[in-house]
Amino acid sequence: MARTVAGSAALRVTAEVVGWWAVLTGLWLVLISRVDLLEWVVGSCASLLAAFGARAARVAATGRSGSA
Amino acid sequence: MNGWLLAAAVVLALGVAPALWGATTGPLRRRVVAQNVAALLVCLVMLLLAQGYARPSYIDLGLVLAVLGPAGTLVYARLLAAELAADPPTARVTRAMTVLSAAAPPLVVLPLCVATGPGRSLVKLLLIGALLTAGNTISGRAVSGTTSLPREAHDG
Amino acid sequence: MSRKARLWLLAVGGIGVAVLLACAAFDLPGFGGTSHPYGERAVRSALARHTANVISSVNFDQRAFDTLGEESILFAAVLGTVVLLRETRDEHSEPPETVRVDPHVRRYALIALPVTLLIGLYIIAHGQLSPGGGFQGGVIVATALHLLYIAIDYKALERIRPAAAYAIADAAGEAAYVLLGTAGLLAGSVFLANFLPYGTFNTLSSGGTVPLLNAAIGVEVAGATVVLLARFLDQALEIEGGGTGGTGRQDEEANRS
Amino acid sequence: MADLLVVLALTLVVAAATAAVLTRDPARQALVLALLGLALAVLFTALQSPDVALSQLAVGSALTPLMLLLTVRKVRGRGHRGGRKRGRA
Amino acid sequence: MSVLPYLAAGWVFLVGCYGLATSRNLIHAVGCLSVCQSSTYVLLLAVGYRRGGTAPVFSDIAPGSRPVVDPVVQALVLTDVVVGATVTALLLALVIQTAKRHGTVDPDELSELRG
Repeated sequence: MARTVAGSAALRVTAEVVGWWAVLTGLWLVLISRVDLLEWVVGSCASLLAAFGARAARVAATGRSGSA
Repeated sequence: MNGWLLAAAVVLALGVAPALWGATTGPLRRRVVAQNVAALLVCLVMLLLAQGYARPSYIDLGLVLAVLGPAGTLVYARLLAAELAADPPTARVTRAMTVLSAAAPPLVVLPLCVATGPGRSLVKLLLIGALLTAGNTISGRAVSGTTSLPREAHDG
Repeated sequence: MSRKARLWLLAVGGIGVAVLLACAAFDLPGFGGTSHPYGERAVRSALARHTANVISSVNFDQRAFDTLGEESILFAAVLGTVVLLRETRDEHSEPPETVRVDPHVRRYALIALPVTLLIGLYIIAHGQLSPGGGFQGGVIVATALHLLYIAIDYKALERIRPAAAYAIADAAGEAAYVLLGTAGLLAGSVFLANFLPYGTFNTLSSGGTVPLLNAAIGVEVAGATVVLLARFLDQALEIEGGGTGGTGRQDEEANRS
Repeated sequence: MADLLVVLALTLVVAAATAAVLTRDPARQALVLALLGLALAVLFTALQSPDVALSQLAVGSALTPLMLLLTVRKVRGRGHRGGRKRGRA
Repeated sequence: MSVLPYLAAGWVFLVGCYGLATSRNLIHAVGCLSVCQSSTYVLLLAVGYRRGGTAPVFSDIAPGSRPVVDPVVQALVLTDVVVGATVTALLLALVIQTAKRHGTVDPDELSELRG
């Protein structure tokens, strides 16, 4: 039982981070004026960083790591 | 005779100057609302100047101000909460504030979108308009709504 | 030296400075003139190094050593603030009060924080192309983190912001800048030389060391600003007591177990 | 037209600076300083220097007011109401 | 018009000095100091301006297609704005320290407290 609960919690965490990551990468591509490979790489790294920031902020704000 | 620069000058003279007057005189509640209005109008002026000078890279100024303007007003709402709670802005001022922050951005951003034509910068402009409208309605609510908090504790 | 005498002295001195400033103003070349010798040379050498934003090229390539000086001023100022605002022996800190905030404002903060963070990183990354750079982007990233305090409460910010980590980021930014400089030295030319290939114009990899120095400054400014605000927030919200002039010290000591 | 904008922005900066100096209360001065920052950003854009305007916006809109108001809160907390219980955070 | 920005910068500087000298609150004095600093930004950028010129940032225009203003003064002012904010923070930290040690932030009262 504990393993599935931990599994679903991990799933929810990755779902949230991946969700934020996709939205923020899209936002990055809107911000830049010219799209090339390096922009994609730097954009996805920055978006990943911001996605983890988003999750940490939500956990810090709500005090619980569960979904809000 | 560049129309966009003229529009920017008009917004500066008829919008930001009275906001400066409002922020230097009168009760504290009106000053905070005036600062919020000034941040909103200066962001719109930045977008107009970007189009007027034919320099798309100036839009980043509007982008940053659309995000940091409301944050600045929230700083006042948070740190002057005691004084603002004691003497909250009148309902009339609050309504005028919400109407302005809902009406002004589209009024400026839509003609700019028409002028820039379809493409990535159009999406960027719409994004800035959305950020600005959302940010200013929230900061307007935070400034005026400090007392009318829902009684139940804030949700998770 | 009564207050009135000081005002008179201020008036006389002020008028003197005003007259000198006016004379100097009328000797300066007219506003909007076309003679900018340094400007043309700076633009020419920036374009030679494939850096689109000439101001970043001036800051991080032609005058990189001055920017190292400014960065050290920033580092020293933050160091001074940390030392001044530390919690002294006769002070004690308590957890900050939780504040009830409008749920809409909370939701806005949780959405605006990652967006602002991303815009700050965008401004840093495109420092050598479009307007922006390490200094502006660093401040925006730091302000993004503090949306948690501004719109929610200080406890939330403390959970997400271990002050030690940002102090390390502050120092790491400064160290990275100096290391990049010495790398130029090791590459056989001058300290802080632009030894990397310049890449194609107006792309993210253009400008040689300019983007890397930009990133180093961005990390340093973001870390410095977070540490700075951490000290101010602790002082204003948590640390109580402390010496309030001579008399206050005894009773503070008394009730401090 | 560009000169008109420079003159307009200059008058805003001069008015905001004079107002910032004449506002004796630090909390209210922080507000006017924020407006001075906005006027400066418009002037820098009119003088064709977007990098400096961006720097002024980043620093002047949220960072400086936050520090000023935190200092006011710390000093005011000690100056007049030295009591334990202070206003909400 | 050819002198207006320089005179405006001079006026802002003098107003800042007046505020600094006659201030009765150290936090107000720090605010006036940042007003003085901003006058130097106005002067420097006014010196670098070229009528009809645009910003020397070539991410969206071709180099050499339009006259540009002077980038060197902009680089000077850019870093100065951020460093100025950090120095303001250091001054505010000193003000907090003074308030703790002497219980007051009025410069006139401070000058009477010896040690």
